[in-house]
Amino acid sequence: MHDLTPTPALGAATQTIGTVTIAENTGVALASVAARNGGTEACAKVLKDVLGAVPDVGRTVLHDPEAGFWMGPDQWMIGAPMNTHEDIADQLKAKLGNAASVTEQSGAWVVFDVIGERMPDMCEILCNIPIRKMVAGDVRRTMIHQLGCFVIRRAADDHIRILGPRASAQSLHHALITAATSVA
Amino acid sequence: MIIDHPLLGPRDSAEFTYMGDARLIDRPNPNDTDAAATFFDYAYLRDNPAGWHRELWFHEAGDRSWLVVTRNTLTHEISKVELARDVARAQGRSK
Amino acid sequence: MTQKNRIEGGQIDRDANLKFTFDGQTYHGHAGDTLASALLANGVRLMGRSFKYHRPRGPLTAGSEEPNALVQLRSGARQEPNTRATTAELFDGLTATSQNRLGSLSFDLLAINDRVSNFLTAGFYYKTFMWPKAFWEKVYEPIIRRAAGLGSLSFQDDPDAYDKGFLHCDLLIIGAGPAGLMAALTAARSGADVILADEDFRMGGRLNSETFGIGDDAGADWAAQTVAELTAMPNVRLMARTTIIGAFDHGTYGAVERVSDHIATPMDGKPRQILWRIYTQKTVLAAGAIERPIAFNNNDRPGIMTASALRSYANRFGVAVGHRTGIFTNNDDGHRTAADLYAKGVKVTVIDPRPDAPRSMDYEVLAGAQVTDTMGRLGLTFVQVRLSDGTDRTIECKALGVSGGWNPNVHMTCHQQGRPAWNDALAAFVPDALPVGMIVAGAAKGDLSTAGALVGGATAARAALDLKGRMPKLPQAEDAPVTVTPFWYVEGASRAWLDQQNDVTVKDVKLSHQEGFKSVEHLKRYTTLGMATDQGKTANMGGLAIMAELAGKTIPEVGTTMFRPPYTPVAIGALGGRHRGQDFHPKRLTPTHAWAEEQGAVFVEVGNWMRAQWFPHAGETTWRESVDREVLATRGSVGVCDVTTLGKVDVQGADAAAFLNMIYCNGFAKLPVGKVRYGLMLREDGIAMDDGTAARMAEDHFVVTTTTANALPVYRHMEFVSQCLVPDMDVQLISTTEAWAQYAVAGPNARRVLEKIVDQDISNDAFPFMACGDVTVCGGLRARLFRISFSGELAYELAVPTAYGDALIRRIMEAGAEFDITPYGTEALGVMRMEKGHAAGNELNGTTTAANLGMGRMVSTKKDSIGAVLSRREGLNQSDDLRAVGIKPVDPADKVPAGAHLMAAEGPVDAAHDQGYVTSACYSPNLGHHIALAYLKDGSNRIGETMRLVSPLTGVDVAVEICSAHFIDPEGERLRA
Amino acid sequence: MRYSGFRVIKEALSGHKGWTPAWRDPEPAEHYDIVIIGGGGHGLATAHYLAKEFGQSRIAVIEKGWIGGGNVGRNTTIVRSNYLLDGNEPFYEMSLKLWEGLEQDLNYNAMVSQRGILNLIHSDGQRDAFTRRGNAMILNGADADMLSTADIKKRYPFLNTDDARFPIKGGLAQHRGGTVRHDAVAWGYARSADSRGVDIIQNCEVTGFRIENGVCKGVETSRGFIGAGKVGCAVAGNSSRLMSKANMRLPIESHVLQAFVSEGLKPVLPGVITFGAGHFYCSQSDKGGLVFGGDIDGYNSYAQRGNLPVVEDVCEGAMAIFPMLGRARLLRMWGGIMDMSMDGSPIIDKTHIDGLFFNGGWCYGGFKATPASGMSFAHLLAKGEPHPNATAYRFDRFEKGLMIDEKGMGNQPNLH
Repeated sequence: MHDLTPTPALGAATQTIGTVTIAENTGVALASVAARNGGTEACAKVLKDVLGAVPDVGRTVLHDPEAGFWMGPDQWMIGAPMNTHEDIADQLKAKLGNAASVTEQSGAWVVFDVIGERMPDMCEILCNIPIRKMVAGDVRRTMIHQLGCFVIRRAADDHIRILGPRASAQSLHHALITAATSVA
Repeated sequence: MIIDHPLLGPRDSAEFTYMGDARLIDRPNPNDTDAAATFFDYAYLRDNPAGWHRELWFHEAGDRSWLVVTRNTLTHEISKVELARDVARAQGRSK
Repeated sequence: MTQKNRIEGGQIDRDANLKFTFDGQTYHGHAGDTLASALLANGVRLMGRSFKYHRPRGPLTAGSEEPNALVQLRSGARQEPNTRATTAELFDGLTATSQNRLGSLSFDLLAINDRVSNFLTAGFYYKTFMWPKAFWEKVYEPIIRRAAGLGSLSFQDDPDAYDKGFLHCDLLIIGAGPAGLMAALTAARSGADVILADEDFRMGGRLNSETFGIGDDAGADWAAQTVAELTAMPNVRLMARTTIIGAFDHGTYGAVERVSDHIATPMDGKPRQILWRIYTQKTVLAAGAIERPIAFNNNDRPGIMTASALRSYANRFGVAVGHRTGIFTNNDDGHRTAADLYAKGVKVTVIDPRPDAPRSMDYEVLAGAQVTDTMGRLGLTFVQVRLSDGTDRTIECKALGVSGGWNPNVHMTCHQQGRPAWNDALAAFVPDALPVGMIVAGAAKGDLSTAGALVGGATAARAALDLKGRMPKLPQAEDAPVTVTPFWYVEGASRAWLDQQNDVTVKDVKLSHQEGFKSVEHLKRYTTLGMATDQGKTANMGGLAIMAELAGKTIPEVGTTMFRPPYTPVAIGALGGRHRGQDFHPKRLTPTHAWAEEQGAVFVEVGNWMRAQWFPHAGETTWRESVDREVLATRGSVGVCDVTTLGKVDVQGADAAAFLNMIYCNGFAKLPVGKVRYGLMLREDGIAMDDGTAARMAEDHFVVTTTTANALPVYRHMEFVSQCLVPDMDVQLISTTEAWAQYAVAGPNARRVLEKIVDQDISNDAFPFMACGDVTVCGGLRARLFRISFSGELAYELAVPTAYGDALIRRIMEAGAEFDITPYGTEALGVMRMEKGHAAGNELNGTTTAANLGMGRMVSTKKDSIGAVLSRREGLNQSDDLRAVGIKPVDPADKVPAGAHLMAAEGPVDAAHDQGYVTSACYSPNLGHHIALAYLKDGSNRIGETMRLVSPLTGVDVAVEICSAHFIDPEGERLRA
Repeated sequence: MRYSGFRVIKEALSGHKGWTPAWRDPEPAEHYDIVIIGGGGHGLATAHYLAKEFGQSRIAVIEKGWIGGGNVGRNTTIVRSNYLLDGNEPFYEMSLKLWEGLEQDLNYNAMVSQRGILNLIHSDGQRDAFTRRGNAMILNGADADMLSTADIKKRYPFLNTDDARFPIKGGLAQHRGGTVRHDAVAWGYARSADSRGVDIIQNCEVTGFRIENGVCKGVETSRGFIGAGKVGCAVAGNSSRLMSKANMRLPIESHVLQAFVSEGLKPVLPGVITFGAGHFYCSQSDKGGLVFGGDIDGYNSYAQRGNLPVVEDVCEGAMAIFPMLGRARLLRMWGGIMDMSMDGSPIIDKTHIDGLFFNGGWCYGGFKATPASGMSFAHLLAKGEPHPNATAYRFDRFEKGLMIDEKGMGNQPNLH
């Protein structure tokens, strides 16, 4: 076992502004899965085994411990708790074999949970998604402060999870705080 | 503008990067004897119509699909949006 | 000061007293006032000066179409020039100053222009100021520029914030007058998602300014009740103080919500305004109509305004502009103003050019009469009237309401190239071709009665949402027919204003026609008619009518100019949003950022990345000292550099190798697993696009690197090739730039450092130059190791998942301590790559070929690759083509700056004899002199030649020697050590 | 009629009765020696120089709408010659020199105002590239000046030099650059050409070319056939539409470029400033409006209007360097159609059809090129050979690999 300590993308303290709480979630391990030519069915079978269902276009399967969402044609992002699934890419690759290409993504993203009554107001000045029409499990790739992010509508009506580029965690967090203050 | 993505539905065109004429799918065969001429035509000459135009857009801030959008350059009306991969295959491109 | 013109009634809160100042003088008004209504209540009619002649001006309107009453609102950094007093909502502590004056508002020295106006006709400046030639910029133009313009910016940074946002709805309704409210009610009751936006702070539109009722209620009360009902509905978003600025493609509308303009300063963290992009399925445009004036002699004096404005001031704001008031109207609606004012105790005389002008009340009506002139230097005192019998009469009055009929507000219908159609009954343009999804209702459509507006609003909403079932019963409302006799200007006027702000008179239009500026666009440009801050909302029709008359055409034959967004001017701050200062673009921080900060690194912007440029040590006084030290230490022992910013693309799939063979001009099909190869990517036009490496991690898995700058375009290009050109190749691409922290460890001791970190054998035999592979570090962490070198030293790039990047750099520093490992930044990196002769962004400038780079033979002729065919064009393969070479100064003390041009040692120094240019340059601490990389014509055959390097821009002219670009270790022994 | 201050005074004192039309409104003749299609800046300038410099007569300019209604009437009025490449720089420097004497040449005040243009520098790589460019300008006989941040701060104290995401690290100035009153350029050339006998025929749309045995004999128009010894096309923005009538496909795409003007303001900006880390450039007109723009919308369009994302992008650039502009208001936005060529540079050349000549592909750069384009096109039409400063603007440069690519973007027109 190695002795290196991981650092969170930002290490931001949870903040509540008005009704909205913004928390960095450092516990998510991620890997992307892309079906190979001819591997769609085999890939779907594995995804179904892992998640219970294959995430449809624009949708997330909110499942425990693994969850997954659609990223593009024949491409999905799979997430799971970091403390049990740090090697999620290897785990998936082992199951998928040549049916899919798997790429480790844990390091590429910063994850924020945004929860609160005014979350939809905040979303409206952050990004171009129809937040009030989205239902639990909907996912959108969108731009927040010029950064390509995924916004996942979680089970609770006032909860979204945002995956943004890790290197810009600070800028993204600043944008979230600014927007929350603006609508508070 | 709104591009009605065949998978994702309506999206602001600001999410996309534009490339141009969808004839760029029709890359000539480099082994043809007149390849120098056909590649010049392919790379440089455009119909550039005032009216309906089939063109390539990349969903950069979305699902990373290349799309073929049929759009009127006089009115910006969009009549059809297809996945470029499907179009390319239908036009006989393979490997 | 008392509000001497304040009368009973109106929708102002008389309990809320607000104090404000105008030009330093303190006044009082009420909540619900605009600045204009409050000033008028206080008896102030003079509010501004016109653009060209500096004529005294007061409000012409009570709305956003105002051309005259422009002020500088607020003070200090928040000063807002050109703010319309007619829409500025009064708040306690408001300060405003008049603008475009030299001296005081009532004594403006530049009013001299009015005296010499006969010389300053339309286009006079095109005909003069040409001699002497040098005088234009030195004398004439500075004078003109100082006199021109309106208000002033503060010359301080705007302290307020602006937000941008996005809204989605089924139906957007523009305008909350009777039509808009009825449309909203109809749509909302059907359950649709509705946005109702109105530029005013009080919804209701004209209903707030009228005395007639709807059903059993006063119009304004009905509006308030309707607004209350809509407010309670969850599917309705009411947006007051929100101007829809433009109709863009496919149901996208821009809107500006003035969140904080009605208070002194925005609350902490809150925006001043929000720019909304509204996406809607359908739109009901219920923007009302704008009353147009009539042109007559001196029709621009403070106190002269549209009749409907007088009515608004009286009915909505409780202000009688003048207790003796004239109304000059060619239509029945002007009489409505007369009646309302009369009912409020104002002495009214109506001047109506129609012989059959109606008479309904006890006020005086002069039928068949016209206003021929007015008096009053700073405000109206008398009007002169020519009666139907040809005699003149002078009438004393402080206010004159003018009504030339109503123009439906077609602005937004024309934002997508649509042109309106002429309607004879209204003597006005009405909407014709509409943006897709738009329906027009109410006065904007030409239905000028209240009943027409209610029916129109309901009908439009039903049509927009395709609602079935019976039309609901609508409340009763006035349904007066429109009676208007076209009447544009009074004959014989010498100075009758059409465009009051830009000072365009009837005479100017005639002169421009005389000079051949006959098309409507020529007229506009030559006279500046309609080009002021109001874009001619009250002026253009008069100009068109006169042009039509002069050309012997009808008004529709003359046509209109384009209506362009925005509907009313928009603060540039709102369009910029939060993206200013440090937030202009997001920052990308590398995994070592925190650690580098601890080391005191100096950072530099590289695209959005912030990279350590160098790491100064105590005692170092110049950046060069630090950089030289970093270079020498690395070449002498070992250095470490964060190279995470290089683009990384994961390429997987059965056809991954074939795909890279297509993407790169050189071959990749036979690259063994565990090996890295340098690759050069061409654009299809044969020019170098990017370079980097591809590492074969497995038979079906490559890791491709790109330059930092090109990461995105290269990825996009790869997806294009994959999806559009070779759709059946089994290849999956995904960017992993940020997933891995990647560090270059370079220098003769690099291996000895990494042996302490990497768990596997990395000896030269086990892991030779250009090897790559999955490894583990520090006892088991997954990692990737590449034996590649940008510096030319024995070097490795080690990558770990980004979360471990911080820990790894610290571990590397610990492991390297015994070798005095030195962190180096982008400057040292640049020096070392130049010493080694490696190309970078300055060399790959988008016009260089593989041949220019000296890599012509890399372009394989045995396989197809992007760009290969067109790279063979003759112009890209000439005998004296540019070649990459090295440059060193003949005198080692000389500098050889980038951007300098190469000339023959003897001979002329000019463009015709240009031989090439320096792309990159630096001081080489290893060589002890400056070096540079350059492109030189036929350069590979000119090694050893002495040339002249010139940079006249920066005063450089030195002798240089052309040499190989490989200044250090040309045989590459260090790499393979 | 000669314009002068004296004449203005005389007319003012006599009721302005003596002003005559700036140009005639003639019926088209049956045949001209040279027909120029396009009554924009370039077409009118071509006619002026053909008549004045090349002794040509029997010239017509035919225009489908009203003269000056295309890009010469909807641009941001900047003139400069700060180009890098040898194919371009001598041409644009010739243009700038012609601008400098234009008003006297035309007897029309086009308000040529050489208040300078400044390209801001935000990175070392940019400085290297601008140094190379500045040197190329000087080596070609133009002026260039490298300014330090301190110089810039002194000249423009309100620029954001303290809190900038991409700090200003200097700037390349061309002090002879500046602005010109754009409409006046079209009118001045038209008036001068007209006075030299050129027929300017408005509201006359070309519907086709009459081509017999590979020779162009004239043009079919909405007002009948007009015969011509030579036909020159100068309709940038609509080049592909027009040339398709001669069955030609061009290395050009049509794109919309938006531009913006603010409300009138008291003097703020003396010269032209170009932001180097975003899409924004700005000058102030004599009337007081800030005239600004940025990048094209990026998609093929003939619609003369753009969309919000680009408007916002430009204003973000504005706020990044001029934070005081937050409280200035954007008054009007409009769009012009650009001939975006495959290398970002124009074409002035013969076509494969005898007697048919082409001028187009001006990308963003058409306005500043107006005099040189007119001079060069006139040279080509009169002598059959390219002007010495415009020899690189050939059709066949793409086939031969001799592109003039200032930005290094290749065959991707929307990136130039």
